[in-house]
Amino acid sequence: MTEGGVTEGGVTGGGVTGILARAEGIAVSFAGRRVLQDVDFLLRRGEIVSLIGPNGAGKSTLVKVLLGLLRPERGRVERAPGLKVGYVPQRLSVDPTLPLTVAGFLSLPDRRPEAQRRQALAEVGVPQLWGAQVHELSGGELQRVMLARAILRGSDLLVLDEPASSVDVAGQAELFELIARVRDRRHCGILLVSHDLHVVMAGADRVVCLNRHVCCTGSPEAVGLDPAFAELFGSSARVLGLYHHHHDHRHDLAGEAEGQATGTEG
Amino acid sequence: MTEGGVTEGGVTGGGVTGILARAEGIAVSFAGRRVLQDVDFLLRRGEIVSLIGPNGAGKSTLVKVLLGLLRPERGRVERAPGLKVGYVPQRLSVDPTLPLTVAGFLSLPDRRPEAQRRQALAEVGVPQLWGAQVHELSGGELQRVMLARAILRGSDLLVLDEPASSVDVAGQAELFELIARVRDRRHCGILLVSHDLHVVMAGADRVVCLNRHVCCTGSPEAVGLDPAFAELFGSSARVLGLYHHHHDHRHDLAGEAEGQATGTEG
Amino acid sequence: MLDDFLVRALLAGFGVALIAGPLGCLVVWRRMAYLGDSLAHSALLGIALGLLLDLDTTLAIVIAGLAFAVLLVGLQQQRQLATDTLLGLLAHSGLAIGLVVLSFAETLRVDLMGYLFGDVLAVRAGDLAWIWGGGAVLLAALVRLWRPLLLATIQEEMARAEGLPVLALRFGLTVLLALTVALAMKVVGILLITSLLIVPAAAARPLARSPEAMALVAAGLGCLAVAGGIGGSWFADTPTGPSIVVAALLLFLVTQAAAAARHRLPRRASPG
Amino acid sequence: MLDDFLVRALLAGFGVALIAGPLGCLVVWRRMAYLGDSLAHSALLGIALGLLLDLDTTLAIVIAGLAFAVLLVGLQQQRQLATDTLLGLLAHSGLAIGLVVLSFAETLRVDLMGYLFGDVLAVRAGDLAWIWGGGAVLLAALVRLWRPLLLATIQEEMARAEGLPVLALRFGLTVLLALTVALAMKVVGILLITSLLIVPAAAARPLARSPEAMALVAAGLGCLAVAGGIGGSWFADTPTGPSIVVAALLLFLVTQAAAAARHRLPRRASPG
Amino acid sequence: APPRVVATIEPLHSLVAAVMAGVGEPMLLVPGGASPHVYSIKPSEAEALQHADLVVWVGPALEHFLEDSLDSLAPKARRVEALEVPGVKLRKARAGGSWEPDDDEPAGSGHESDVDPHLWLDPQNAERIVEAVAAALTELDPQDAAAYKANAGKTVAGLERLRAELARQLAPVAGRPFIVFHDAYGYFEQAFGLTAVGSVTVSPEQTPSARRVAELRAKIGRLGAICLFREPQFTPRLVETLAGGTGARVGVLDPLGADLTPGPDAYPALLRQLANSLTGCLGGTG
Ligand SMILES: Nc1ncnc2c1ncn2[C@@H]1O[C@H](COP(=O)(O)OP(=O)(O)OP(=O)(O)O)[C@@H](O)[C@H]1O
Ligand SMILES: Nc1ncnc2c1ncn2[C@@H]1O[C@H](COP(=O)(O)OP(=O)(O)OP(=O)(O)O)[C@@H](O)[C@H]1O
Ligand SMILES: [Mg+2]
Ligand SMILES: [Mg+2]
Ligand SMILES: [Zn+2]
Repeated sequence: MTEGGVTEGGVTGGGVTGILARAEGIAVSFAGRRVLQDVDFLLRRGEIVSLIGPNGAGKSTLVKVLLGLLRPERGRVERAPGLKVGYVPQRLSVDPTLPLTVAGFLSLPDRRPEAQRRQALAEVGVPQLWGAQVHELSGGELQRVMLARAILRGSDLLVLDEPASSVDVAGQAELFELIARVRDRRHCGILLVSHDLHVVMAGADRVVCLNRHVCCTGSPEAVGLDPAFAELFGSSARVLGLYHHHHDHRHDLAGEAEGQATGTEG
Repeated sequence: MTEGGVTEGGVTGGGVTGILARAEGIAVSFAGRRVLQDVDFLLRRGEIVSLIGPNGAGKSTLVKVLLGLLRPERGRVERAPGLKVGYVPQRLSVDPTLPLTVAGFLSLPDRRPEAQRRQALAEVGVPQLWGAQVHELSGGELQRVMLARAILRGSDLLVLDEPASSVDVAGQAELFELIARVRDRRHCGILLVSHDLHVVMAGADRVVCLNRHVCCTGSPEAVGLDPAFAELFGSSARVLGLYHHHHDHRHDLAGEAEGQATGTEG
Repeated sequence: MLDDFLVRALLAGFGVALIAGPLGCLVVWRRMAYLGDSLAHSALLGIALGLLLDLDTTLAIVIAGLAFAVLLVGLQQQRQLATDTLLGLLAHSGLAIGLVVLSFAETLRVDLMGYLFGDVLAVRAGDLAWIWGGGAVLLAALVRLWRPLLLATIQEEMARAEGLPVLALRFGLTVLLALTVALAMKVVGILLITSLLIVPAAAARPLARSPEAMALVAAGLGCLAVAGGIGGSWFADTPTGPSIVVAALLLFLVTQAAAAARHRLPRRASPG
Repeated sequence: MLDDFLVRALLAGFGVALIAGPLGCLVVWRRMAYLGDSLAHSALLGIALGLLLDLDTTLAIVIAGLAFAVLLVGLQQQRQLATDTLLGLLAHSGLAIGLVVLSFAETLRVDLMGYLFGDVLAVRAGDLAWIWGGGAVLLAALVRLWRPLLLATIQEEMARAEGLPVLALRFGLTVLLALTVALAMKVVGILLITSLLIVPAAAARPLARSPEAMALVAAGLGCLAVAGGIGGSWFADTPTGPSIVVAALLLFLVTQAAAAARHRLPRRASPG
Repeated sequence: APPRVVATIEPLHSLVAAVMAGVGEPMLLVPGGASPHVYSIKPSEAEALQHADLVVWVGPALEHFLEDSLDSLAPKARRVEALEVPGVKLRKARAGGSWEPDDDEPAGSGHESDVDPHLWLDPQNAERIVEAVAAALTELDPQDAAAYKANAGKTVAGLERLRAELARQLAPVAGRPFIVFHDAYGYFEQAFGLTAVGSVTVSPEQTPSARRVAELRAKIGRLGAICLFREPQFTPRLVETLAGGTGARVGVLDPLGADLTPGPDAYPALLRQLANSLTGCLGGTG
């Protein structure tokens, strides 16, 4: 049994098409139950990758492995040397014992000019929260602020685990536009995890479909037509398969949801 | 300034069309900022009410006022006497210091027969989680389990704050079908909070559109055509306005999302 | 050869361990590890005031414990300070006020430290009746409150919305703890009772997959620590109370090591 | 008329309060209120071992503090026990092991209580240099670690993913605290230093809207408590250390009452 | 077999050992270095108590930890409680701080915890204790009655001589003021006419107020040269604060005799040690 290894610097980053993070042959078990099995994953500078899959598929687990938060049972993880990561975890809660304004939060752990911080807040649609206490934010407000901070950091790699799950419908469209803009401007890599097929697939360059192992991967169009994808998401996916991405940033989606989907295998 | 009052028993519940909870003239401020202003709200036995509104609109705050978790600055709240409430809060986190299986969690605070608990888990699509530790669940799994517990309690009033925000797309359709089934079977009242217009409006009998005050209220169709609704949700709402609810439980939704929505007023 | 006082010490220790196990689990889950110390210090204040006012010591301790419970539950109503901070604050303030009060009646000699170290070897037959009788009553009360307390521990807002009297539950738990500490501290000393609350519960955590299992395992490990500590103290001729605590610590280390070995793969990567 | 020793006590108290304010905020945010007591107890163990091995007391205290920091950070790696539980466990075990060790060396004279109650009136001029010099160094270190520590406090997973050396930060903070307690406990006593960590920070919470503000307010309130306590001890003829703690408690009550009055509407409804 | 006797602290143990010389040896419960204020017994000690025929202790005001233990561990043993021995002169504890000579008053009724428990430092009290111990031993062990009577007589005579000797030694410093760390020497002062003018604290757990420290310093200044006595168990820092810059000298007093070898000679050695410390410092040759 090979012990899982995490390396920094095994990947030649920096270049325009450089690989930011790579995972190979990842396996993770919890209490004897396999959650990830033989998963390969690659993220390049300048691309937006969507990680989708049903609840419990192992998406958050794979993200943690990629970020070095969890040591895999098997497999290798490599990250570009000096990689600067911005991360928004799936579950957030901020403790009321610590008084902290949104403005102050955006300056952690490094101080940022006020103008930049104000602009980041405006970009995520909540400029009025500048002086609000972080622990008093509503669910959607907190998610937007977390996103603003992640973008503000000027990361090479942005990892967003369900970044818009509490964001309202108008905000979601804006956010995904913003994410695409950030990628274009900073040429960073973005890993997006979501259960929400249409928003996640909307702006992605590549979709990775996970359910313990990688079921299918490729462009949104290709994945949408993959039979593995249809099997994973049931009938709701069939319609999504017809999805096309218009580059005028209008997202027309038709979603049909119907019962009886396969939750997790086994 | 009238002090906010919370009464139990001011409403004659019990009857088939009985009012379960009523709020009148609610006002709430945080640190001098008005978050709710002159809000009336009513929930009857047997109806599903959707509470929608942009982030920071005060939805969760109104829910807390209705449940007696927060005392309003002004206004009255009345709840039917002996009202049994099931509540799934928006933000959940379970502490790993307490070992607890899903099965055990479903028996809190009252013991439930195993068959009932297993059935509830199956209904929310996660029968395999029976023996899992609650603090180890994935985001979507936890939401499903919370929902199973709320339904299992046999409540008169189910209050679900963003119950499906982390649930996968196939699961969401199932869950909203399940909610409708529960209402039909138990004839309880259900209050559903969500940012996600199409799923929430799908099964609702009545929609309340909140943005500090109640912007509009009525059947999903009526609200969809209301100009206040369009203003609140921007262009994305215009398409949703065309929404129709088919009672064969297939949810055909066309959603168009585009930038530039009004986040919160002033 | 078991001397009489050893049997009494064992029985007293078992009685305390059995009630401290389940209560200690709640203490650990609710981040109230400081509670024993705070209660003890407020009890010292009670003793000091009791001496000044010529009250019975046990009565003074119980009154101080109840006052403490009211204060703690009241302070917990604000959300900006965590429970451990409030408990630390109460502990230090209680001790400081006690010392200031005593300075007004200097010639009263109050042996503060006598209560700290107590003496499990000096248990009398009558004490045993108190510990087991009182312990049974407290345990019965705890069993009644158990499930509601669990829910309130996991998700307090949800429990409140669903109609559980969360405030009353919190008060009830604090009173149960105060009475347990008051009951035990005169007999076995503060150090021993507060240790038996925390250490066996902590040792039980990796072995348990349900709250009830953790409570039972904690009670069992507590009894094991009592037996081991008294035995060790007999053979090595070390002070008995501290020896029990050291035995409990050893059990904790064993269960932690076992858990670490079991979960070695996969584990969290050590952060950069 | 200010006697010389009063000036020294004031200056020592100010020095301790200034470093304890910001550090205390981190203690309160990170649920480490028990830390002072645990460190103090491990220091007692260190003193006992130091006496047995003929080590310098200060050195023994510092070594014990570092060992404690390693142990705590190591135990925190598992997620199933909260920090306050671990600290309580270490505190009780430290004291118990210390007592067992001392029982093997009966003729050693250790004035455990002297360290507990200390005496701020007995501060020497040389102590002042230590407190202010050492305090300045510790404060400078804290300023450097401040922002990363804050982020790690708010969202540890996020901080780790973003490349902060969370483990090293936690270790660094614990070492800073250990050194502060070691520095202060010989001079002003354990009760006073641990109180000055918790109480002013708790009192500052309702007044602050940013971490830095809370740190500054806590330092200021700490100084106020020192001045008030020493003044009170002068006028009411009460023991000085405890009087300072009581003064800090009064400040806490004042800020809590002010906050409660300000936020009276709306407040959380009292649960059913 | 000789009766099994347990004595709690070293001075009492010494007196009992003197009475039992040639018959048996008493056991010492609290070793010299440990403070009787803070003690927790070990199984060996519990066993000794359980098998004891006679327990000699000062009383709950000093060995608080024993109050419960005696009832449970040695319920049938005879006890000699020094505070209750007939003929023993008791004093009230003095509030710490600055004393005037008329503060000394005999302890009468009132709260038992008001009594100053360090009564063994008066040799005449020690004589009464010796007699009470001898009487108790005689009842327990009539066969050795003669030995006990002879030993007690010899010890009392020795104590008388010791008192005279110390009175002579201490007479020259009788009027010289000094300050002690905690109020433990009232009996010794009374027996030999010494003039302690204050103590830093009543009991070691209670630290003094700022005002008291200032008053004591003022008093030191007013009275001129003076001696301050610290105790070996306790950190000397406060004593230094008091002495600093006043020209006062610092000596050491030990009310328990921690350094002494337990045995019949420990008690006289303890008193001589105290007297030497006092004359050494007060006489200006220390
Ligand atoms: N620490 C843990 N211990 C045991 N099981 C775990 C742990 N963390 C996750 N799991 C289990 O591993 C599986 C994968 O979890 P993960 O969080 O990766 O799912 P996910 O794909 O992110 O799901 P979701 O869409 O619900 O967020 C789940 O079944 C979960 O219960
Ligand atoms: N305890 C509090 N103190 C101060 N402000 C608060 C507090 N709780 C909520 N707020 C503010 O009140 C407003 C309404 O919050 P609420 O949580 O009700 O919004 P919401 O409609 O549920 O939004 P979301 O869709 O993001 O969950 C927000 O702007 C929030 O920042
Ligand atoms: Mg996830
Ligand atoms: Mg909300
Ligand atoms: Zn004494």
